Amino acid sequence: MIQNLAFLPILLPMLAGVILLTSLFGKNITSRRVTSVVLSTITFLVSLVLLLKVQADGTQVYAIGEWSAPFGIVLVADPLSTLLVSLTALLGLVCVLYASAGDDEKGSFFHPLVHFLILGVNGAFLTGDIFNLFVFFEVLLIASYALLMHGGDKRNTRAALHYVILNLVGSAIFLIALGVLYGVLGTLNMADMAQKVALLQGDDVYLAKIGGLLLLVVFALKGALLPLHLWLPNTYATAMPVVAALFAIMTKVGVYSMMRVYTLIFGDEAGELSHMAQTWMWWFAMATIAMGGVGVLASKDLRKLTANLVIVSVGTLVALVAVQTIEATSAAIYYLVHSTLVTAALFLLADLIGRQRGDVADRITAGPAVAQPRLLGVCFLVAAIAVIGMPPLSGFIGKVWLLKATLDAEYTFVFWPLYLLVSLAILLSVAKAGSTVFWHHQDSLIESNATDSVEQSRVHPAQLAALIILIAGAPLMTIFAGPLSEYAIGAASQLHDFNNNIKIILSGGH
Amino acid sequence: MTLLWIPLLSLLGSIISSMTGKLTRNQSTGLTLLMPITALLMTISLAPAVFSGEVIRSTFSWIPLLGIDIAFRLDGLALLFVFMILVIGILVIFYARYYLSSNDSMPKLYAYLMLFMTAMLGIVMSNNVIQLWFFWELTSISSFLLISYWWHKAEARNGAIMALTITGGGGLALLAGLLLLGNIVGSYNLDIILASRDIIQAHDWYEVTLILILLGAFTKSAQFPFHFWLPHAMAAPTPVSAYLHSATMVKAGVFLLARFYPALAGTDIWFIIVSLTGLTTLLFGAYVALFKHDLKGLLAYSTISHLGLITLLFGLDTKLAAVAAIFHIINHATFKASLFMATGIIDHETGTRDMRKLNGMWRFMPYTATLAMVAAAAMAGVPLLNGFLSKEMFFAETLHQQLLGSMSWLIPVLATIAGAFAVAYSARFIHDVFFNGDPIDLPKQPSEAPRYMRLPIEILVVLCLVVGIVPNFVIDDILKSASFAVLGGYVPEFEVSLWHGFNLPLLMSAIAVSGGLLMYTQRHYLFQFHASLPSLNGKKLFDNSISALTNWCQVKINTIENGSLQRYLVLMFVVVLFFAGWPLFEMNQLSGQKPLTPVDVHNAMGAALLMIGAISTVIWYRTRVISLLMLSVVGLMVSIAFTRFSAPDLALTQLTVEVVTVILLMLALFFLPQNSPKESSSMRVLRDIGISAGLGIVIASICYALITRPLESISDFFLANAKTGGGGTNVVNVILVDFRGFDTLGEICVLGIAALGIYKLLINLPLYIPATDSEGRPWAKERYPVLLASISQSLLPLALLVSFYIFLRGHNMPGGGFIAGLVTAVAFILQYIAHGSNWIAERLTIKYRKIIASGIAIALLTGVGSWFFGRPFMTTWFEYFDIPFIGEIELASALVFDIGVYITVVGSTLMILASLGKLTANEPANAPSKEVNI
Amino acid sequence: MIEWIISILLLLGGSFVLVGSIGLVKMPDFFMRLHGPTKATTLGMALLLTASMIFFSSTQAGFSAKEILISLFLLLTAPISGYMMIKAAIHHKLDSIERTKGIDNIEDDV
Amino acid sequence: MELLYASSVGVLVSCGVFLILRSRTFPVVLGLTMFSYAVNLFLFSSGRLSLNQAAVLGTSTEYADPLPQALVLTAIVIGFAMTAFVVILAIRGRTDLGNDHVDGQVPDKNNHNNDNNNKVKV
Amino acid sequence: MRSQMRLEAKFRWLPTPLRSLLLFIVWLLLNNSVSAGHIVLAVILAIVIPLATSPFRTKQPLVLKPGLAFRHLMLVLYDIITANVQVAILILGPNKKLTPGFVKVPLDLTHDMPITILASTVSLTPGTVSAEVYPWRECLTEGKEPEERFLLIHVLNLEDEQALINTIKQRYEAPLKEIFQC
Amino acid sequence: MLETVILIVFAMIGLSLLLNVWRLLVGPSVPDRILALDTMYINTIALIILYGMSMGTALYFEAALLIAMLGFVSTVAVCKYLLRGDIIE
Ligand code: NA
Ligand code: NA
Repeated sequence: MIQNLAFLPILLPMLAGVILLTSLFGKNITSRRVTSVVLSTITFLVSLVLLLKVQADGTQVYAIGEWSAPFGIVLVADPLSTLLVSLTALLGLVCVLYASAGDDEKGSFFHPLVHFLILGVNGAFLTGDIFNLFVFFEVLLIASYALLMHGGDKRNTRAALHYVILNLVGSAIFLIALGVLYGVLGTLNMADMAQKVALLQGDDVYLAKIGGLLLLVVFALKGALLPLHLWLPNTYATAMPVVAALFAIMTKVGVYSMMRVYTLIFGDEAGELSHMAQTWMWWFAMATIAMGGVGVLASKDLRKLTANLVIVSVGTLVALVAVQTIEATSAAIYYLVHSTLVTAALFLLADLIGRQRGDVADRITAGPAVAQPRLLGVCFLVAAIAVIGMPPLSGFIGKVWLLKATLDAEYTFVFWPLYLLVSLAILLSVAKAGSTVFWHHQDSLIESNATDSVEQSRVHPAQLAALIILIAGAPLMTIFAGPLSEYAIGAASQLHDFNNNIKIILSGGH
Repeated sequence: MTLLWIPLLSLLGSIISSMTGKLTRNQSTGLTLLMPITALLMTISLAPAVFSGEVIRSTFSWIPLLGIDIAFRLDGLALLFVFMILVIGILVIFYARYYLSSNDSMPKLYAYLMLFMTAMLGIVMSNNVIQLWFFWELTSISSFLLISYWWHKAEARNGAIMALTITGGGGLALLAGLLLLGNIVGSYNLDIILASRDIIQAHDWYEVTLILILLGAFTKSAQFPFHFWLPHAMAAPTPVSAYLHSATMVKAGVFLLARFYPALAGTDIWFIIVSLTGLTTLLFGAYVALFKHDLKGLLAYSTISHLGLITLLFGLDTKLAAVAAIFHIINHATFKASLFMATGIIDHETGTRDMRKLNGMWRFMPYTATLAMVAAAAMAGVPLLNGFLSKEMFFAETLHQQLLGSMSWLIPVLATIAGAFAVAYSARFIHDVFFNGDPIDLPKQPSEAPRYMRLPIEILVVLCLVVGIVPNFVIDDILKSASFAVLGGYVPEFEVSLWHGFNLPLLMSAIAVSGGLLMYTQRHYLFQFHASLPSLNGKKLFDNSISALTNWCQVKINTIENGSLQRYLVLMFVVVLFFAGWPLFEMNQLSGQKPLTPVDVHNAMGAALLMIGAISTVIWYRTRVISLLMLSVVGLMVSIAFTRFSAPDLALTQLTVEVVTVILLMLALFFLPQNSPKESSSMRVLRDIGISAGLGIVIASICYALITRPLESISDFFLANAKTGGGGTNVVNVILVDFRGFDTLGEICVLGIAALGIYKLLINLPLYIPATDSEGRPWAKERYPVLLASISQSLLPLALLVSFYIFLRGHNMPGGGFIAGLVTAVAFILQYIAHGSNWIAERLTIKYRKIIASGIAIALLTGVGSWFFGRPFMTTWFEYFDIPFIGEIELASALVFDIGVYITVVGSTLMILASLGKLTANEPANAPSKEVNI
Repeated sequence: MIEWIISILLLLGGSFVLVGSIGLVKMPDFFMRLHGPTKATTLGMALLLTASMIFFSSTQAGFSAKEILISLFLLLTAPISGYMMIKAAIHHKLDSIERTKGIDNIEDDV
Repeated sequence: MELLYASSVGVLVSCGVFLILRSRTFPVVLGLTMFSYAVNLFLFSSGRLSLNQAAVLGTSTEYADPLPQALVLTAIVIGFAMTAFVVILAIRGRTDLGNDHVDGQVPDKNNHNNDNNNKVKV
Repeated sequence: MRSQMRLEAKFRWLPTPLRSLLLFIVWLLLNNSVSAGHIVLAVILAIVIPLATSPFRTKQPLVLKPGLAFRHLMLVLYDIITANVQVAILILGPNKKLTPGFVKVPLDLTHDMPITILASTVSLTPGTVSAEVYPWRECLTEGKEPEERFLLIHVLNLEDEQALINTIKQRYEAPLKEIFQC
Repeated sequence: MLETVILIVFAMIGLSLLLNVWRLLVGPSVPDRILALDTMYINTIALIILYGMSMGTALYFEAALLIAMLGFVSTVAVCKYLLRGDIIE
């Protein structure tokens, strides 16, 4: 089993999905929930074991079907991918847990779909083959389409329609990009592609450039970079919050793909094409941050606010990816984990708060008091401090780190002011939101709201557990910032070590 | 280690006090006070060492890779602040015990206060600038909580947000400045930074760094024009104001000036910015304070003014000015804290802070009045009180600077004017409240405050007096050691004493006192003048700009994210057009070196049909059914193209998929309008034509460029190993089930999930069922045409046979599980069309979701099977067996895998169509769909 | 000899297919157009397929008769396709040329 | 022939994109389908064009590049799944939103064109 | 009548013997092989597939006269060829000469399958295309079988309506009645 | 000789296809277009068979077989759509 460890983060969710579809362990909802939670816990634990193994023994290359790279599909479990796999598994566990309080019953196949989504995300993180990346993109997208409509209403349908159509076009562009790249390089393994890109001559360079730039479009769409971000705010704000929380990882897939493709294939060693997309990523990222900031200020409800926070975080991450230094990449890795956890937590919180505020729901306006002000208030405070990036929680480390990492970058003079201003906008908006939602009560609304309905919407233990897992990330990531930073820098160094990567992947792991 | 305990105890106090909800007030206060008192004792024990010039340090590793450590440092400056923070903190906590009403939660206030204390202690003791910033931001957060303590009041919420935004913004600037500073020096360690003055000031970034750090300091210490948050922070309970605005929060800003004085000060830019900001703030605060009717408002502006004074002192280019600044920090803390507490008593006892109502309080609370009057006199700078001493030093220093060149005389003049205003507002505080006739409409009958509520004030007032009378005796050590820290080791000779003889500063003091008193007596002229000024309301400005900004953002967002998919798509296509098109122009030659193949008639005709089909689809796109027929032509021609260019598997797949797609679209067409209205403007159509033509040309060019170039690919490997390694001669199929079987596994997952998703979309969907077609024709009567029904029954076994054949040969010849699955599915679809979904439902009892799941499971477990042979996932196994009579047969794991594919495809396709069919099949039409057969 | 047979079959088949398509274009109303494709084309296809059958049986080792299967399919399905199409045409009340007899034999299908 | 092939792909792309940019779901779906045909042809051609060289061992001496064919096959299947989903989503949209505009609402000036099928029974 | 129409086959494992035979032959045709392996497989398939699809089969009369059926098949094939030549001539000739028409042929057959075969035959033979089978089930009261059924055909060139009806009934319908014994 | 014949037949089939397309484009009715498309399906079978013969390969036979099957199903589906709207009811 241990030699197949790298494959388990893909196998387990798939198996879980299948098991849940066939109701192997019982048909009633409780047994389905228990099965789902247990299986996602196992996936998470296994991911952690893999992470530890990679930490101990170095990158694991798993040749599926025993066909080694570049001919077969290999999985590359390096520190970065395993970290993200573990994060995904954790998020999956959290969402399954949270939904077990009742959200999973608002539509069919919630649990299998979540596992399939995790399958897709994990596959995208682990694969070393670019076409296989496409396949896993599709797996996660189709699962996300289905989940997006879970328990949905009319607004939801509209957002989903946009999301699906845009992504279908995106997938088509992905295929065009793959066609161009294969047509020039004659290979699909990313390490092998990197090797071949370095050797390109003449007009082939420009063809490969087209491929690379088209990939940027695809990843920008998935990651929600301006001007391809427009689907995100409505999609995330209208999806069921637990689904939106799960989606927090999905934009990261786009960012991760950029990291891989533009560090490995079009990185330092790519000859004429080295750092080809850097400038574009920079400006896209800046525009995204600005747009996210505007969106944050304009948000009228908590979910929309969080969705815009996701956009800002994506812009920030891509800016870091664009710097293409070990320091920036490591900052990106830390910030990625932090922002995923905290935005997911905010989506869940928005849901819990909304449920306790009657018709006002999560709108940022005066309304009835929440039934559990202390619990939700403390959780919100923690999440808010983390997302604003204030001490003492993880956000501030991310902020310090990313500012430090971009200090010597080319466009710092734009990035720093922009980032700081948007941080201020976030500070203002989140503080206002929290203060309005928790403190600004409208008495007339309190009376009209029947107490028993609020009583019903008290936080379920499963929801609380899920929320706490996410929120605990913020203090834990601060306390263990030392080892985490070591990990992130290690992972980033590995990502930037071109020759070693090529050697490891193409030689099958040793 | 002891050092760490000082903030840690305070933090512990915060935690402990938050848990004292069940205890009595005295117990709660006692328990809370235990921690800062212990910390104070510890500090006292450390003081001698510090006085002797030692700097105590304590460092723990935290994030070494980022240069962030937990590092504390106690020098003279820090010690002074630690004392101030702890002493006044203890007094405020004690005071708050009596101040809070029974409705207010004491543990909460204490917890916040102690948290705030922790943050302040952290700031002043940090030896790492990032850590300093950490605590700096923590003060913003805890002050936010403190200011909004009475959160049900709008002004508390708004005041808190304003304070947070301004100081938070400053905090961000500070962070940027500190990071730059750290980068210049190469370390975040304060010791190193303070020792690197020359490097810093010579660096290109010095100015930016300085301005950023000053922004942090100025926002925190409420310097003009960032002052306006402070008056609104007065919505907090008075103990909070007493703490935040005398000794702590606002002092953090001037602390920062003092802290970085050795590293950053000494340049012209420092002096100009700091002194002018200080001077402006000093004057502005003093002036406005006079006109405030609210006691706390007066004190707030007075605070602003005094902070301006301190800032100005740090901005004067003499060493002694810095000493004076430090001295005034101490003095301001004592008298301002006592004044706030006195105000709290007055408010507490009378129910108002409006000086227009408060009159003649001397009669009701003589004791408090005395204390307040002494403190106010200190504020005014009356001799024998501490305020006098530092103000005297200040006046003296204004005379010794050369900041404004020939206009430097302006500074002492303006300082004197500010001093006069200070006297005037202090006089107003004393006279308007305690004398000036009888009170008007007081909400409560005033009386003297409880004994112990006055105790903290008494202590502070005594301090004011003692320092004022025998300054050397009391504060010499601490002032010296703090100055030592600020001035970086060199302390100028100075003597703090009551009497320096008749000199210019004394004259200035005299002018200030007499001018102030004159101003106060003639105040009605001033009030009239002030009323005639256009009101410049910082809060309003802030609120308006925030709401203007928010509105602007909302308008922008609504225009950009206007919910128009077409716009989003156009954006995406334009980006693609640009990214794909731009490198084309960089190419030297589009066409490659590969010899071109001549066009033959079949290709020409196929291409013509393909293009005709495509263009017709567009032309008829409004008449949907015709458009669909045209699309079928395209699909057919695409599969012909695949046959033509040596891809039989693709041709088969394309054919089957195309038919299923068309059927699906036809199903959809029933539930959708059958025609599209014309609604795009000609301009839009033109734009769209432009974009699509552009994309078409670009993609075609890329395609042409690719296929005219030779290719060296990894495919030779597949051709060479398909038979030997994969056991099949159809290389495409071997790739699909073996070399890249993992892709196929993902692909069937996609298919399965899509089916689940579709089921999910359709369940309980109430559909509009059109009674007629688009031309108003009612539907035909015959539901299941007889001939179709019987022939389709006969075709089913035949089709299954064919699909089995296609499945079986796939490994060696064109075919395989996927195509076979679709053929089976199409055969069943024909049954659905011919007999309806209820008829099928009665005969097919397996649930589709289970079919899908088992298909995926078979494929997956086949892959896992190779583990038992110690091989990685999906390692193929195949063997040829020679069975007597029957002959040689090949068994391969890939075949089992392909069975999984087959089953998934059948299950998914049927689930999709059955879900749709089920929509209309159930009776009555309105009832929610049952979970039949899925 | 075999080549001759194949050639004749091919030419015949091609002609029938062509005739079917000519009928499709030339006939004045839908009902009349239907006859060409349902009959001529089907037969044409059968002939072409037979030609192919003979061709592959003669050129490659062994007898090849798969083509029969396609013919069988066409023979089974062509009448039904025609039937469905004519039903659709009747439903759409497509005009038949004036001299068409027995229009009143058609029942109203709604 | 290469030029012809490329032009065909170009025409398909153009027509597909044009349809994708329409305002009603059905043409958009048609456009997506056509676009994916174009993309499949494009991806297929990345292995270059070859006549009568199907990658079935033993049938020829030289073989067409089998890898893009396998990729296109996967792409076709995935495309089918996606198209199916979006078709059903379009139906769902029509039901939920009352019209088949991609934005869920018809711009005001066209209200008279809103739905051709307003004669409906439930 | 010597024997009765049968809806159920003799052996339950072989519900449709003729169909099984067809499958057997088709399998061998598809594989171009009469190797032992394929014969075994063909037998298995010929038995398994009809059994597996039997739920999707409505009960229809079985062929009771295979010999006659074969002869009829040959006749139809012959007719198809001649019919097509005729039709080709009609198509290529001037349109003006054609007098199309709709003809309603009363049927003696009552079961769907024989009617389908008849209709198909008619469609494939001289200038006629089957258009409708009247009456529709939807026009009957539920569960009732129609008393008399009609086949509506379109004729490319209608000369003598009654003659045509007679030809169809005698040449094609009568043998079918015989074959299915219905 | 066979090659020439095949070429001629190719031309015949090509011509037929063009005639089909003509009918497909001019209609006038939807059933007309369906009929044209149906005929086109069948003519493509001929095309593929001829192609197989000219190349001497039987690899494309299955494609022809599938067109025969699938063309029928799609024609039936469109007709059912015209008749009943709902093709699976
Ligand atoms: Na007064
Ligand atoms: Na239906």
